Amino acid sequence: MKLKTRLSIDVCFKYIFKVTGLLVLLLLGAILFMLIYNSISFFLDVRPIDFITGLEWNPTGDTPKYGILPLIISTTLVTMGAMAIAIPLGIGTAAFIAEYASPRLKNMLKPIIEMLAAIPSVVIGFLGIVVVGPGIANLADLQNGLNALNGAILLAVMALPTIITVAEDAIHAVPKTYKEASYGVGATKWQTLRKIVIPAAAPGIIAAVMLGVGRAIGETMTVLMATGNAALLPTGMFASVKTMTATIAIEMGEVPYQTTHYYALYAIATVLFFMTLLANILGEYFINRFRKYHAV
Amino acid sequence: MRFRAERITTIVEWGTLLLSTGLVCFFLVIILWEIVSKGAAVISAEFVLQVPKEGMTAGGILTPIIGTVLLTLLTALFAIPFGVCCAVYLQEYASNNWFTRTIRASIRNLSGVPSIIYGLFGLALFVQGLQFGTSLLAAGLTLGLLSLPYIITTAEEALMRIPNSMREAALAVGATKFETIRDVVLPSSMSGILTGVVLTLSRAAGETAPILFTGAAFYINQTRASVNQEFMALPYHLYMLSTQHQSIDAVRPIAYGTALVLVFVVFVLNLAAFYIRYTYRKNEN
Amino acid sequence: MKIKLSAENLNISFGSKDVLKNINVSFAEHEVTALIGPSGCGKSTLLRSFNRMHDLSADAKISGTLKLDGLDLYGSETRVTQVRKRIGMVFQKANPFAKSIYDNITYGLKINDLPHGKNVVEKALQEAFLWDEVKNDLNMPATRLSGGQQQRLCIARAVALRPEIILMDEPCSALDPISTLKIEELIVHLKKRYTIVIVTHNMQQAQRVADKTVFMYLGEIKEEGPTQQLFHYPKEEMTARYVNGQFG
Amino acid sequence: MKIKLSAENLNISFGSKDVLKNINVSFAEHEVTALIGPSGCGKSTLLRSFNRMHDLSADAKISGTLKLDGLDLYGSETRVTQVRKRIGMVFQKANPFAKSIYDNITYGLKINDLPHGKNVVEKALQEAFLWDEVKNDLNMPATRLSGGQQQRLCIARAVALRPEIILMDEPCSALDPISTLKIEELIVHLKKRYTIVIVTHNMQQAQRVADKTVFMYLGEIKEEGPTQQLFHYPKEEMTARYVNGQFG
Amino acid sequence: SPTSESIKMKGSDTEVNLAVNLAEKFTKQDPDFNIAISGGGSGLGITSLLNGQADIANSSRPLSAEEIEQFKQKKIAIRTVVFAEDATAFIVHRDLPLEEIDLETLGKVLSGQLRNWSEITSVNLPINIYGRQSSSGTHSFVKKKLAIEFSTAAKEMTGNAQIIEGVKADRSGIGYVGAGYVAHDPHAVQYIKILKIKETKAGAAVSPVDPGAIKQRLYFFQRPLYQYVLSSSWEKVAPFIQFEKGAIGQSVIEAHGYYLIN
Ligand SMILES: Nc1ncnc2c1ncn2[C@@H]1O[C@H](COP(=O)(O)OP(=O)(O)OP(=O)(O)O)[C@@H](O)[C@H]1O
Ligand SMILES: Nc1ncnc2c1ncn2[C@@H]1O[C@H](COP(=O)(O)OP(=O)(O)OP(=O)(O)O)[C@@H](O)[C@H]1O
Ligand SMILES: [Mg+2]
Ligand SMILES: [Mg+2]
Repeated sequence: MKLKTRLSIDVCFKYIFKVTGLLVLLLLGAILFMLIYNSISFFLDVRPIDFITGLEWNPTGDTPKYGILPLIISTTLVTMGAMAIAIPLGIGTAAFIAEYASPRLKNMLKPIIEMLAAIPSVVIGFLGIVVVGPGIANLADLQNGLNALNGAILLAVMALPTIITVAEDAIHAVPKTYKEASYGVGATKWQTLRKIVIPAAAPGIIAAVMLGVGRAIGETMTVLMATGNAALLPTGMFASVKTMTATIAIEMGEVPYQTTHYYALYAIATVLFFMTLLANILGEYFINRFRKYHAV
Repeated sequence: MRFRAERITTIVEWGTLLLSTGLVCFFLVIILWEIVSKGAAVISAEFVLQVPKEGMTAGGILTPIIGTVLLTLLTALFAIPFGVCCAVYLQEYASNNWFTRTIRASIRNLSGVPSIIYGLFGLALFVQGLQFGTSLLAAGLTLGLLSLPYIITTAEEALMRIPNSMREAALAVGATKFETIRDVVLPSSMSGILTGVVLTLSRAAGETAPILFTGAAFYINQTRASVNQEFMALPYHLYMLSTQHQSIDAVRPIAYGTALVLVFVVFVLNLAAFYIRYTYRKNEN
Repeated sequence: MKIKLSAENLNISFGSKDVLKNINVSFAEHEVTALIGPSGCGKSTLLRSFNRMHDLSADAKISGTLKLDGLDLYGSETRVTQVRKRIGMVFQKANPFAKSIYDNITYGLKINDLPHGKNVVEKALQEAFLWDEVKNDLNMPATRLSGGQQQRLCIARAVALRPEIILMDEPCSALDPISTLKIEELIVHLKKRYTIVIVTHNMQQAQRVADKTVFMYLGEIKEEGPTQQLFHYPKEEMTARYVNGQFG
Repeated sequence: MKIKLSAENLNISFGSKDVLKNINVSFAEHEVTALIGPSGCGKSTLLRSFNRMHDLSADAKISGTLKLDGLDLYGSETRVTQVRKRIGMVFQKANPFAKSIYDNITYGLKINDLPHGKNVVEKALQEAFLWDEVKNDLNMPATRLSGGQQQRLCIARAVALRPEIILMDEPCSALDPISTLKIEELIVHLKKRYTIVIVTHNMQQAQRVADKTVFMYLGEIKEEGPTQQLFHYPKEEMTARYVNGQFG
Repeated sequence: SPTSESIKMKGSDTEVNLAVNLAEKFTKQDPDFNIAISGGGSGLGITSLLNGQADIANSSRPLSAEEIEQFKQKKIAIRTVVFAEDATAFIVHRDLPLEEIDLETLGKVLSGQLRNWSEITSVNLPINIYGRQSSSGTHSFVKKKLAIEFSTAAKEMTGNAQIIEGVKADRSGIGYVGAGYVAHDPHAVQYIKILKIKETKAGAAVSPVDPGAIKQRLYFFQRPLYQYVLSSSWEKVAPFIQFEKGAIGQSVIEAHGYYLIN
């Protein structure tokens, strides 16, 4: 091919990549715009302070109440419950796979984790209704197992594969030379794991946990199906809770468009968005703090 | 003395890790056992090849299967070219300044944005804004948007793994930037990109929240589909059968069957990803 | 003697880090020039600036004039792909493409519309003393070769293009003495047709292959001159200490 | 002279690949022994077997007896961590931890319950001729050091533990001549207290530092003996060709 | 042919299962008939009409004044079809010693003023309310009829079916569902009980599953089920509406536990 043609193709593709790239970014940027725009419409009707601190969510009452606090607390409760289960299990499993499992075991475990990750959330939610819910009700002698604990267990199952794979990758990516160096000065496998491997993999592990948190906060179907959806301030893990995502999923179906209630759901989405953003930014911050040790 | 104590701690440490791994496996076993044992009872050729009948208490799930397949195809058609091009742009062309760093961080964050928010966006943009109505097209594009950040990040990671020395090798023999990308960078990162794409699609196929308001229907009486019509989808079908249907006990077996088929579909996609990664890795070494 | 390649008042910095400071150097046609100096002094950086490899680093700032036969390498009219075709490069770390051995050689030829038949490939591999070892495995992925073989493949790849200049960044660092010797022979052989610049840590190697030697220290050129003179009658004390304070 | 470390009938294979074949070798106390041989002959493999680094490779098979002062290194009662504490290792590629320079030194000390104050760190760094260059940056991540500095840090890290034996796998391969000379001085200095085994590609280095030299070829020991004798009056033709067929 | 054009029907969850059965039966008569049916609630159906996302809206409530105004503003003409009568049933667990309840007590229970069954029955159990989400048509119907605000402790289930599931398993539960959901579900009847409603403490107790009473409009929580149709879509929808009114359609409606229009 002539040099001229080659150079024009080069320039041409440069613009193709650039334009598609920018278009995608524009679309994704529009999400934020849409959230903010609709939220502003909402805050023209309801004061932000009443929204954030209000203790009651009842948009269809005679005097509509748009207090989001119970929803935020519910989401937090379920997420923290899920993380309490998923973080130790996840890191433990990741370390086991990366450092202890024989290659054969590893080849069996990795697909298992990936299979777990592949199971759609609606299936997990379904099992929450038919297995975990009744199980909790039986064990704790409750009338009904649709509560925060149910949601937390299911979300833990959903967050686990993310945490395990990302953390395992990070642990695995720690150069063998680090380990050799540590063994070389007489450290045991456990010491090496805790003091060298996990710190060296920390960015990845924190990223893993953050991805897990993000997934738990934003998960919709599972909590929608499994937590009972009572818009109350939750009283504990056995209380029915209505998370932010479930609220949107339930109510968006039936609200007339362009009403205060409709905008309120977008406002919830905005809060949700910023919660996940916060989790991600925190993760990013820690990643950068650790990453400078890896700069070559 | 110290020796024995050491050995015991070793066993305890090892046991802790083994226990957590065991629990994770146990979760999967429970899930699969429940779905397979109860779902297998209703699975048959008819179940897969017949439309729902008698108010969905009988018959099969052909309509939602068709819907899910079409939806996933549409998602792929939109998300793959745009996602890969965007990744190439960011990784190979955009200069590394605060602007691109912000963009990259935003994309990472977008992959953490809850899927229901994509549903809202799809409703606002595709259904209402662009007047696609609640339809296969609107839902496919919504899922496509949802998939984009994943595809971009996995593709970018795959591109990033290609050492600069590989690019230098091509440039040093006089290749243009595009040729370098086409001949060296993309082929070497293909396994990573493809794996990411297939995994993302399997995720999209199982999503429910983004299609809640953008086009999934409770029931369709025809199996022919078009992009501007509503559709049935496996995950939505399962959700409806397990929470909305009138005779919840009568449809429970169908719900299990649907769950089994859905899980089967995503497992097949995952196997495909696994296979791609495996063959490419083999070729690379 | 004709000057083939030169740098005038060259300064290079990465971000806030000045790596090369006011470098003036020239390389004569059909000669081998060795760049020596302690690790980190900027040898690779200098070498890479000639075939514009720093274009890849966003934070690299380059000032000064680099010329190839009077062509301004960084001129606005200059096509970088052509520059790189004329100036071949063998990198410090071997970097074969993840393709077959055969395709590794032909890639650059195809791109540049040059003949890329089997005989061309064979010739290039023979020049790099690799032919005998790989002639039966031409379709094997190049990444399966040993480190030393990969490095020779990279030399073959550069040579195949018949560049005017070959820049070599420690081409023997991964090789055993016997292969090293072969590469050195090759260099001496190639200089009849090409202009060669070689970075090396090995004083003996510099003395064996180079007509001229340039000693760099902390981003500056401390001394340059005919190899024998620089090694045996260095003008600077620094040079003397570097070339003598050691081996044989 | 007392034998400190020895291997009897040592065979090592990775999967189906036999890498070391019936090795019998011993290293005397307070001596420096050099291992030489062409690339891939098994020098690193032999060295690593002494501090049981192959435990990490699942497919490594080891047979034979390795002894440290009569202690069977692979005995069922032998604790691998203790072996490694007593046998320090400096690897072929510098491998500092992704921690600060200071923590790199103290890590092993803490692990082994040894004093790890500032003075210990300073001493170790001084012994490795690194102190002056880093004394103001002790909290800097070690990964930011130059290659040569990293290698010296690894030596400091090994020395800090006061092992009985130090195994060094080409410790100077990334160093400039001046640093190399320093490390060589260090080795000669250290041998008063330690037993040292060093792998090197550099014949001059072997002659400068080693009391005894072992020549390996294709997984076997071809010849061993006092350094001067091996270099100047080799018994085997192979040895002669290897030590002579090259650099000045 | 006009029938092959796709029809979108959305709206009340109460009616969605009925609509599916009707559509299925009609497809047998006219294989070209093409319809997509979704639930989501009466509000969704009506707003979908407004937004042009539906041809038919199923609604378990009449249009509000506000909605009528919106249709006028947008100049959208619609036609109203009343195709069945529904009764909302209040259900409790089979073992709860309670057969009938008057409106005042019911209001106190649902608004959370009464918190324990011991206040009106012989068992000492906390009252658990299984309700619908706040934007459901049934939810607002019950709320309006009783003129109360629901207790904030009420669980919000996403559908009638979940309420039945909840009450089935919960000895202390009370919930409300379309009568059709329970009347013909033999499984449900094993575990739950439908309360008879008295308008006053002294009044007569009426069951929502008594067709005679419904016909005479004696049951307090009974309401017509509407279908609103875009006038512009009437032509393609008309055959289906005809079918609903025909013999097969009417029998399907009855079989579903709803009542025919007088
Ligand atoms: N892309 C870059 N960004 C920042 N600093 C760089 C970059 N490339 C090189 N440097 C710095 O420039 C200096 C010179 O590096 P260079 O690679 O040219 O050294 P060298 O003389 O080739 O050393 P060696 O013999 O170890 O290869 C070093 O301090 C290095 O850290
Ligand atoms: N973990 C391993 N698995 C398989 N083969 C290995 C492994 N480690 C080393 N080998 C092989 O064993 C042989 C000897 O390797 P070794 O690293 O000991 O060589 P060496 O003498 O140190 O060479 P060099 O001077 O290049 O470092 C080589 O052929 C190498 O490919
Ligand atoms: Mg260099
Ligand atoms: Mg080695």
